[in-house]
Amino acid sequence: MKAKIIITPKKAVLDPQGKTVQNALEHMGYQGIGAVHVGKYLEIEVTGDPAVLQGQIDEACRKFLSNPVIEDYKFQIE
Amino acid sequence: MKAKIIITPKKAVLDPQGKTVQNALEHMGYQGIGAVHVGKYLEIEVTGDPAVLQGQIDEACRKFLSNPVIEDYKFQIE
Amino acid sequence: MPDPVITPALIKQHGLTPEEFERIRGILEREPNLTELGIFSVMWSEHCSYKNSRPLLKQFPTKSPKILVGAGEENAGIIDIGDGLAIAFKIESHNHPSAVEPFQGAATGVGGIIRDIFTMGARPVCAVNSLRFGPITTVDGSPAGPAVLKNRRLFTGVVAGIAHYGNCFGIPTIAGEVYFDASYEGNPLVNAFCLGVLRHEQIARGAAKGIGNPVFYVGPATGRDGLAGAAFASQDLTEESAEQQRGAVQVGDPFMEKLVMEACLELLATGAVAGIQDMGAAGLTCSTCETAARAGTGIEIDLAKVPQRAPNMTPYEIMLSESQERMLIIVHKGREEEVKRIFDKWDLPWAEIGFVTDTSRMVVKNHGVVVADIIARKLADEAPVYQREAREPAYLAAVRAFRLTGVPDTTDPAGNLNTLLAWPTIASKNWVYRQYDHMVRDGSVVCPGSDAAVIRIKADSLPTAADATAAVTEKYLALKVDCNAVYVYLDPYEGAKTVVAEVARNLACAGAVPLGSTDNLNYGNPHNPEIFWQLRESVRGLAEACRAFNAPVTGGNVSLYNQNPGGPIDPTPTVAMVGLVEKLEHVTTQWFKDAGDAIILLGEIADRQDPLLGLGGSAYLQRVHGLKTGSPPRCDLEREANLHLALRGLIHTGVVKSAHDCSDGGLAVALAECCISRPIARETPGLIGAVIDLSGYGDLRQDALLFGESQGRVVISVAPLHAAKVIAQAQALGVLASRLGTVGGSALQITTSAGKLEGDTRGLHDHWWHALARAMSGE
Amino acid sequence: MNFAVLQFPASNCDQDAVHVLRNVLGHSARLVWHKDTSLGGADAVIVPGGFSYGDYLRTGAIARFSPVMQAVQAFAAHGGLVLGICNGFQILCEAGLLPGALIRNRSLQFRCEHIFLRAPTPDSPFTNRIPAGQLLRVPIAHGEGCYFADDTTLGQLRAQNRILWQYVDAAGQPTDAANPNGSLDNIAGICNERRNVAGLMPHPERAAEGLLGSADGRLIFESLLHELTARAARPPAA
Ligand SMILES: Nc1ncnc2c1ncn2[C@@H]1O[C@H](COP(=O)(O)OP(=O)(O)O)[C@@H](O)[C@H]1O
Ligand SMILES: [Mg+2]
Repeated sequence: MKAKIIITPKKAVLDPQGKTVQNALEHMGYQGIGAVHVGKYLEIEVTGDPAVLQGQIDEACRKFLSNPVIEDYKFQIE
Repeated sequence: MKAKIIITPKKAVLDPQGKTVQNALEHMGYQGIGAVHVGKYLEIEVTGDPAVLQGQIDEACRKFLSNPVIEDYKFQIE
Repeated sequence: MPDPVITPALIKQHGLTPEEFERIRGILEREPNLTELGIFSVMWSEHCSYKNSRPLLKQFPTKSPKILVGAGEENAGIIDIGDGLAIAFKIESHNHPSAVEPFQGAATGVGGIIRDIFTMGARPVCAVNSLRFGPITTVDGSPAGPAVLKNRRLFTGVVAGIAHYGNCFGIPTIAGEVYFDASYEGNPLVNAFCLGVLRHEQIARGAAKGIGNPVFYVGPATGRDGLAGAAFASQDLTEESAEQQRGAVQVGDPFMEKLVMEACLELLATGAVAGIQDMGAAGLTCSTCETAARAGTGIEIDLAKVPQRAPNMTPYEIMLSESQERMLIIVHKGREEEVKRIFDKWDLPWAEIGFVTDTSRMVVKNHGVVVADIIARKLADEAPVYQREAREPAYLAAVRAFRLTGVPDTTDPAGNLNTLLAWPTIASKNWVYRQYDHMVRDGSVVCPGSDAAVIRIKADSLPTAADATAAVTEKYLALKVDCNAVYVYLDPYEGAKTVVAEVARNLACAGAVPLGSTDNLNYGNPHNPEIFWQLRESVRGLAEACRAFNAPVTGGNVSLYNQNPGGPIDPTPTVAMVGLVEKLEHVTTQWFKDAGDAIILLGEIADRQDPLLGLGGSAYLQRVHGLKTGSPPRCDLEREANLHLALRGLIHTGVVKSAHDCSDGGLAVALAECCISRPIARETPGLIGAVIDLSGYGDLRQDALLFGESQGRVVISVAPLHAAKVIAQAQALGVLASRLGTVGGSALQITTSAGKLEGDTRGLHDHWWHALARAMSGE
Repeated sequence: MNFAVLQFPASNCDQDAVHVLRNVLGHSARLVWHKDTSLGGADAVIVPGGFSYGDYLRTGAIARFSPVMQAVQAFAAHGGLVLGICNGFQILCEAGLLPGALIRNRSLQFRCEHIFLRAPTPDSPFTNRIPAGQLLRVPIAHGEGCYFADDTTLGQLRAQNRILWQYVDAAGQPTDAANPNGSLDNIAGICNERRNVAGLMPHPERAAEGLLGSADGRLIFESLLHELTARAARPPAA
């Protein structure tokens, strides 16, 4: 199985990287581009009981993989 | 609409960050952890004709948002 | 949304006392609204008003013929360095934000101090940092518990944050210091320093001059970041206060800052700017009311014109936001087009948000409706000032009574030396400074790793000038920041003098004469009389010492309320000093150069009048005996100043090949560092041994002789044929000098009356160089 | 000679390159703004270090799309000499002027320190003045300097002698300990097939004056000047 985790900057927090990418896309002539947010994507190969894993990955996300002060996370185990 | 883009390091490319996260998770006592890969996640607010957008985002991914030498990408517009 | 009623609870929440609130009513001659309450609360926070420390700061020497802009006048002081050139420098703390979010907290600390410098019209050319954390190792080598792990995380985050901001901005981070002590657990200290260079005629002022002049805002849009950060910095760090702040973490954007800096310097060169100020602590509030107060004018802005990142921001939020990388610029009327052209060239967001008035009031409107109206000068300059109660701390009685009688002399000096070299506080800080770009801008003559860093100032160090052809004489500046807070804890007055003495000594070792200094007073809660006593006594010591070394204070920062549930931090007045090295040939480094050179100690081998022989508060007592007590080494300012003078005199004669002062870890550690600290390349240290004979000092305890930290000592090396002459010259200058031994071989050998200490340089280097990396990887 | 030194918004080694070319080597050097479309008749181009556009997304990713890079592409296509230093190397790789990519250091940390470089071949406009076997002591300062290329590319680089600089230890050996970032083959710098475009992560411009601790980096600029002089002496191709 794989745990697929998406970590994104919190909405209220400045995302200079997203802003810069947005500017660059507009500069390159892409139309209809709005706000851009740049986050992280993690893929973890896991084995074990899905229910247990669910709790473990959630804990790992909260305590270690994301920075709860400035980031949100969500994940899926498939 | 949002374009959600996932960019991952190619398998052949060294992913020290993935390795470090894996080691740390094992160190913290998590069980059943296999290989970890760390990539990027981008969310772009877009407006326009979905079919056109599809082509545009694909091009932006190929030419700009990812580097084909080291990265793969996939995306979805929702 | 209607304004909430101003209740006593709301007043308290804003960190204002009932008396302060009365004073506000008096100034306004009416009730304040919420926005005004917020404005007063940040302006009257300790961070902005120095209400608890101002009377003490008056003791600092702040004048010298070289000072062009003095302490307190502007965002940073300015000192003449000759040939029409000048420097601006300042240190500032970002302690509480770094406790909450170490990476961004430290990064924005660097960003903030860089803005303070280019606001003065100077081009920032180097950065320095002073850091403190709880221990990152366990005493007995047992596996790290949660506290140690947390300290490591904070350390990692802070260093990465400083590296991120400074490296991307393109400023060399060229010196610093790092200490580890349990008192900083949960309340790390992050003090960031920046120095910039400019021509005398390029000094810019933070004054809103010229009635009718337009006021521009430049930089990224305002968000809810760091809401009331200044107030946050001015209260105890608690779980609740940290939690509040978490919602509003400031994120730094060094790329944006680089653009803002280049644009501002380019703009200043046009002469279109009447006044300029960064939006630092208290953002728009502080910059508008201070510029008006300085110029004796008024200012009117409309918040609807301020670029906003989040929808529905209230006037309160906009005025108190601490979004980073923003500047306020007052432009000569009629020159708006030039301003816009430059901002557009750098793709910067900007807005014209108001104008200068003759009302002496700060008037803030929102869509034309007045939301705040305050006499600027009263807000900026009439904060209450408190004379706090002071009481000598109870622990000092035991500290003074401490004697060495219960401490057996060492039986394993070689083992002790290795232990000390690997102690994180003493160990090489390469794990830190190799993460910093310390060479960008082609000026790093002496990189981190020697006593003081030396940087070259050349034509492109300066801001763009109207007359770009004017020749520039190259200059060499030495810099260092220091503070042995354990000394200050054990004796605030004497310890504080030592702080200044050590930093000045480091400059002297590099061959520099002090130009000036800047200090950051990091203390616990001043409402505690014992802490206020620490503050008062140490400021007295700092002031006296800065006078003694002719290093007037050009500005600084006060950070109080550094406490965690475990208690206050050790009193930590960090002092950064800048000196001038007159000629390139005078630049001196700390490591031994050639086999055969004579090793000479300047100063007395130990302070025999000190009952603890320099071991009080020493690294040795702390690390080897687990004792953080005893009166710290005494600091004789006159002697110390004379030593620096003599050392520089010898350096000027061209015979001194290396100079290194004795500080943490004493003579043995200093000698070891002379043998192992020369960097050549990655994985290739420049190692050279030394043979030392201390057998003539049999009257001293071994531990005191080797590891005592008596002040006023410097180890130099000279070619053998100069040795006798150098000793005679030093003595003629009133400084004791004695030959200790000879450079050479592959080991450091120290013979004492009790035996021989021998350490292979490879082994010593390994302990010292890799200690931090090992600690951080949990080895 | 006339050098064009590109200036992106967050270039920060641009002044350093100009300083060395002008004040140390006595040539003329001009900053060329990223929005410019012409190189102003320069004899050679330096793409300097820095963080171009904050290095957001990927190092050099945004810079390669700037107008000035079109001019550099054309200049290189005509055989003009282009040297990318640090961020400049990253930009040239992103732009496809050099093969491969530079990824995060394996330590995951930024590294600033002196390293030793070896130039395996004098056969390039960038190494022709480096005496065989001489090690250059030059600083690095980067967070993403780990050179990566697929096996085919790497094979070509080796076979065609296009690895121009390698990280080595004091004995000249490309050991793992001497490798500051995990680069394949200890690669510090390479050139293109035509040998007119090169990039390297270390900073020769920070090692061009004795007072900064090393003047070894000058050899790289002197190589470039040597080639330019030779080209100037050659009759223009028909
Ligand atoms: N945080 C830091 N950033 C940059 N350089 C540092 C830092 N900490 C220590 N250094 C450098 O390491 C060397 C030793 O520092 P330190 O132990 O404070 O010296 P000293 O014993 O003379 O006070 C100095 O060159 C100093 O500038
Ligand atoms: Mg020192």
